[in-house]
Amino acid sequence: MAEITMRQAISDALWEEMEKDERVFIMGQEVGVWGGTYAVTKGFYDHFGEKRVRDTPIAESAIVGGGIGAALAGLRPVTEIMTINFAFVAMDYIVNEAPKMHTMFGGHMRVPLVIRTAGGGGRQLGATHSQTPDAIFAHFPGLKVVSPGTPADAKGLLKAAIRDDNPVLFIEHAAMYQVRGEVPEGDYTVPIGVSKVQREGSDVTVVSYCRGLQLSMQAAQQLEAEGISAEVVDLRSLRPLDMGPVIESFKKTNRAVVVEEGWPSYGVGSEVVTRLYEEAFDYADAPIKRVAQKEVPLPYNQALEQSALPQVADVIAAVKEVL
Amino acid sequence: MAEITMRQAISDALWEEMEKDERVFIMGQEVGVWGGTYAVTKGFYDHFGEKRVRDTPIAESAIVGGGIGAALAGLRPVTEIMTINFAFVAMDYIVNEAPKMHTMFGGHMRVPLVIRTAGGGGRQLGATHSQTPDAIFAHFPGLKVVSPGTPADAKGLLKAAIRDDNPVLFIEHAAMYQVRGEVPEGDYTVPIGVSKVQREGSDVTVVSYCRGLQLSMQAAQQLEAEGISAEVVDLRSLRPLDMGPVIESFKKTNRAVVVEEGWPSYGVGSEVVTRLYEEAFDYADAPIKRVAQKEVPLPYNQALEQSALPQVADVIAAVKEVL
Amino acid sequence: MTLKKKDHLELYRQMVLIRRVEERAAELYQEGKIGGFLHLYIGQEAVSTGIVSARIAEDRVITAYRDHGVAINCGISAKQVLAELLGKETGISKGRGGSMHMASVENNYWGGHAIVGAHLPIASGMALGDQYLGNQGVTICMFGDGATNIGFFHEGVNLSKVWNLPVLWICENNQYGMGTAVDRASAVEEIHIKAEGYGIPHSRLDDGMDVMKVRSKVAEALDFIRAGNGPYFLEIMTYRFEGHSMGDPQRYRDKEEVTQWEKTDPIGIYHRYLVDEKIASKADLDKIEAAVETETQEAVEFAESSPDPALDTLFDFVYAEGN
Amino acid sequence: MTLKKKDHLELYRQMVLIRRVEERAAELYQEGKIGGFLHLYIGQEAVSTGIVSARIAEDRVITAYRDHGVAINCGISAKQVLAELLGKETGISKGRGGSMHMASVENNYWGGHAIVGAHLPIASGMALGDQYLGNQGVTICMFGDGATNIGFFHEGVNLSKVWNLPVLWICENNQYGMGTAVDRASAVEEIHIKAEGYGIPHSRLDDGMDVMKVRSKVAEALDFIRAGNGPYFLEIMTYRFEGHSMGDPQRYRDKEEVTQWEKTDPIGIYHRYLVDEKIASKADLDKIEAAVETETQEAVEFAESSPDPALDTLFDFVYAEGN
Ligand SMILES: Cc1ncc(C[n+]2csc(CCOP(=O)(O)OP(=O)(O)O)c2C)c(N)n1
Ligand SMILES: Cc1ncc(C[n+]2csc(CCOP(=O)(O)OP(=O)(O)O)c2C)c(N)n1
Ligand SMILES: [Mg+2]
Ligand SMILES: [Mg+2]
Repeated sequence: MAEITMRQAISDALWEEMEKDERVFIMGQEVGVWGGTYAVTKGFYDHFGEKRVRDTPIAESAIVGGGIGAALAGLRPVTEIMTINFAFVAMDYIVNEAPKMHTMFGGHMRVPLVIRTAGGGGRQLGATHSQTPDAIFAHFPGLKVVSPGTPADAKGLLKAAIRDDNPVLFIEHAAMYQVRGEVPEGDYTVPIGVSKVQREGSDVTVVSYCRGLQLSMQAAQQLEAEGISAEVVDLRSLRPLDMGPVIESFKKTNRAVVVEEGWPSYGVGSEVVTRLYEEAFDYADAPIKRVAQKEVPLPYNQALEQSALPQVADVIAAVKEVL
Repeated sequence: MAEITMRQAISDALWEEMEKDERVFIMGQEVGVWGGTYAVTKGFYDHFGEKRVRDTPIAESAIVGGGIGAALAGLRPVTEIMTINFAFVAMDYIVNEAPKMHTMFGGHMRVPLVIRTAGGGGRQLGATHSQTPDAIFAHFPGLKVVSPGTPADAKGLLKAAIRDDNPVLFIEHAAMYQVRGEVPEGDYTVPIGVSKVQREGSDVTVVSYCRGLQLSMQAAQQLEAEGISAEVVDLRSLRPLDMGPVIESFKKTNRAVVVEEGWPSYGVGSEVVTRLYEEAFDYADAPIKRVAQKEVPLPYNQALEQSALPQVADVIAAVKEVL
Repeated sequence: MTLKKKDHLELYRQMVLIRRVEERAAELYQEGKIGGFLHLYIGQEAVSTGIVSARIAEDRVITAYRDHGVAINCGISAKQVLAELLGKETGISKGRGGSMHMASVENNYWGGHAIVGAHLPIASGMALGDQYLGNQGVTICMFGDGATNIGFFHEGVNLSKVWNLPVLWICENNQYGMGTAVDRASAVEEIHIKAEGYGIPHSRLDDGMDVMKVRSKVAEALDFIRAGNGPYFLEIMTYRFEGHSMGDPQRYRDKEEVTQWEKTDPIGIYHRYLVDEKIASKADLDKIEAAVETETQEAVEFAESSPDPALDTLFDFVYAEGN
Repeated sequence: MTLKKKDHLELYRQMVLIRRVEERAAELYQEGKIGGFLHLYIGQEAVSTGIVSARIAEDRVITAYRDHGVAINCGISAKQVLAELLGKETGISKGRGGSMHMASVENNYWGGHAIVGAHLPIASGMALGDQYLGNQGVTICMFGDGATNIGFFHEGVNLSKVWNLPVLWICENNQYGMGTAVDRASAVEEIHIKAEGYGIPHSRLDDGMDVMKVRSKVAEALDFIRAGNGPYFLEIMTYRFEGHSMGDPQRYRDKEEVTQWEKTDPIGIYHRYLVDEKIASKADLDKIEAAVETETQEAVEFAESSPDPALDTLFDFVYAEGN
């Protein structure tokens, strides 16, 4: 196992899948000559050429809509929406076209499409550019929504997404490209829709994904020093949402905290909390807590922004409250 | 109090506000010559003229974006998106422009904008045209989201929305325009962000809104015949979400069912359930249940579609399970 | 590609079949056997028939929700169309899609799309697929006049020229988008002028009621594109004799205008042409009409006697399996 | 509106002030005192200065995220700009907006918008407001070449012509959208040709480095619009000397191209013009430069010594109060 960054892991997944399958190609703003806004596709344009690494106009609907068309025509497009904040511009395609086609046409059409995008706040980009609205995409059946928290999962899940015959929204975090982690050698996939215990523990279950996972792991480490043993479960996919490992952990610890970076209302935490009670009501020894972003559009000012974003300390405080 | 239809109530609210305030005008597809796809603005074009009842191109971004601009310029536009399914096309304006402007520019700008739209399934319109994705809009702070379940509330809430200095998404239900109800005489508003007990009861709390309210009221009536007393709480607004009356009722009944027409995952029910446990964990005598749509894009076939939509019988069954 | 007598008879047959099937559909709608929206193509049959007659098998066809005509031209049987309208398992989309969503991948016919303009970027994507794979096909994308005002149009058409994709853009200008006349929604009344903004060669066919004119104009355009010249933009003038969908009050046009246009019935025009040019005798055509009558009747019976999809298939096709 | 000497000096002052403020901003960014994105306007100063100098107070101005120049031209002080860049309470947007979001309602300057193209429909809406209210103002909407490929552009511009709104559309063609050259993203290289598709009169100013040429061209266009002729479309050729934002690797253009363009520095051109035409002496201009130097220095000090917004103001301005 080599230790690489999230950026490298995602880049490797793309590279390997493109080498393996001629039908896989990349299309999005600045993916080519520029090398990717987050440098994920650096070197791709020179290696694969402009046919397979396609810079597009600033036209998110044409990117995802075009991706759907290319998928219908037999290709396996990896489209890129520069940040998830621009996904609203292509919203109709992401939630109302791609996820409906297979079923609406009675199974005749398949849309093997990946939509990569980067979300998250904390970079002082202001209200329109700092969102984590993952939950709203996960609301729609027919779409798969994946958001990895470690390099190993990022690589394996992206490969699985590219090989999947359904549209997959793949949400990265713009502030996590430098995060390092061990990644298995060789070709492997991580199944979409399978949650994973990323850290074992016995006192409390902390459920999270993506950047929330990072916060949760750091919190767990600090809690350990205080003698509190937190089990951290990583959802990895928001749809399909695999509650199995979460429920199992909760039945053991009887206490839970759900951590997400986005707003709490109608968010990821609410869904997880609701399902926990639905499936393990009798195991709850204390009210389950949510840790999330304050309910404000994120401000530019750094201190204000950070005060609105969930912090490791918030996770620790929540854990202590449920104990 | 006169008994009128939902259609009439909404139409009256628009008419009265337009008579009262020259700055109020309507803009959307087929609102003028046609008289509104759901005949809500029938007669408006002849009475108010084309300046104030504006037919637009099929260009949802221009409708909502144009509405934002007109609001900034001092008008109070009531824009119309024919159905909520087309709101995805204007998504950026609804969730990423209108709700951010006041705060992002430090309080200098105000966006007194209403976006009226009709949602819901059950009319055999197929997967792309039958959705109830209300929750995804309610995820965004800065926006207000209202969805009335009775003619009286529809009229009062729409007037409140038009007089509000913030962007308000006003979600009607395409299958409820014929629903009748008592409406107070004269000018009145219903405050946005205030839930209401629509039916008193003592055994179980049924929480809902819009079409779900209809199902819940019918279920409550049938349950009464069986000696079960259901209290029905109507959220009316999804943001701000007023949990007060819900919690109060739950503390009395200790059992709850949340009913919504949309998909359960990352939906309205999850939020309500989560907050109920957060604020009244100790009062729960049984796991709270959700009643919602099956997790499929709605099919055209009527029987299939109805099997996917929540029914009165589902509400009754859920109530019996929590008792 | 000069047409033999049998080819002419086949085109005549298609036009009459479309007409009969839709007339029966309108009746079945009135009887409550068809639900949702039903957008009739009556009056426009020469357009789709002329277009599809000019394509080779490799050419993809994609259109909007007014799709029964194209569906039949592309080879979907009257049985499959009517069964779909009745929501039956034997329908082309297995009862999932209804009127607006008919497609047949094996016939290279890609639907039937209900969100106005959304299929244009998809068309560019399909053409990209063909270009990428080295296929010979042209993607023929049909859309209404109203659709040319939405952003999707702009993004899809621009992309086709930037990448020199083999797309034939065909605007069916039937002079209204629902109740809105072209000049009330579009800044230019001659829609093909919009192609100037994309550097795409364009023209208008003033008489879209004559199937032979449509056919030859389209054949020319396809040759141009197939020769590697990139996209072409064709506007075809036509008229719909019926309302936008069932139950259209048609306040936006007077009876006289409709009556005037009905004099240019495309079936009548073709009939006269075939007889006048002595291509076919009246008896030949009578025979076809009789056969179509029988075929339609049988199709209605087939549709009515077909089973609904089983309720336990609700979750079929939400996700594609395997890959 | 011939300019007096003092007017010329004021314009020169503005251009130099924009330049100095941005140069300091770049330094402050390197020092880590400015976060997020910082899009410099260096090289394009003649464009906004010429435009704003030609407007009357009733004319609204709205632009994209590359907005420091316009902000200063419209009367936002260097202090307010720099304080905003530093996220301070004294910034024009109270530290909420940052570089991309500066507006001043009292100066009829409406921002600063970060979603590419999204402000175009908003501009049409503002012009609608003026038309509706009988105001004399024209809305001047500036946007980049890249922005003309997104659907928002199409919808906003079309609407302006359909309703004959007083909008002056100005495309600042700086030849790249991020790293994508115009011809790699737009089907037409001369952007103003796009106006053909909307029946809007249009032209291109080849030399956007000369503030006097910009001014006179814009004045002409404003007169045309104010005379009731509806919208006008103007393309102005220019060049940005710096990267798209800070940290742009600039792989998409060679140094030589930049060097070539730097020879046409708009400040140098104006300087030469003023001296050659004997409008001002070199000493006059030196004095201005010195004054600007001081002003900028004071503004930096003001910004640095200003307080951050108090943390307890986080929820201010999420919703507008009263109405
Ligand atoms: C994005 C979107 N907005 C609105 C609608 C509602 N709608 C359906 S058809 C239609 C008119 C389309 O007119 P046109 O493109 O001219 O096609 P025609 O119906 O004349 O064939 C409208 C507004 C829709 N389906 N999608
Ligand atoms: C909808 C959307 N897509 C992508 C972006 C990212 N982005 C920001 S600026 C930019 C380039 C815009 O180019 P242009 O319009 O030419 O303006 P310029 O930067 O040259 O002034 C892009 C792609 C965005 N902000 N919004
Ligand atoms: Mg039409
Ligand atoms: Mg540019």
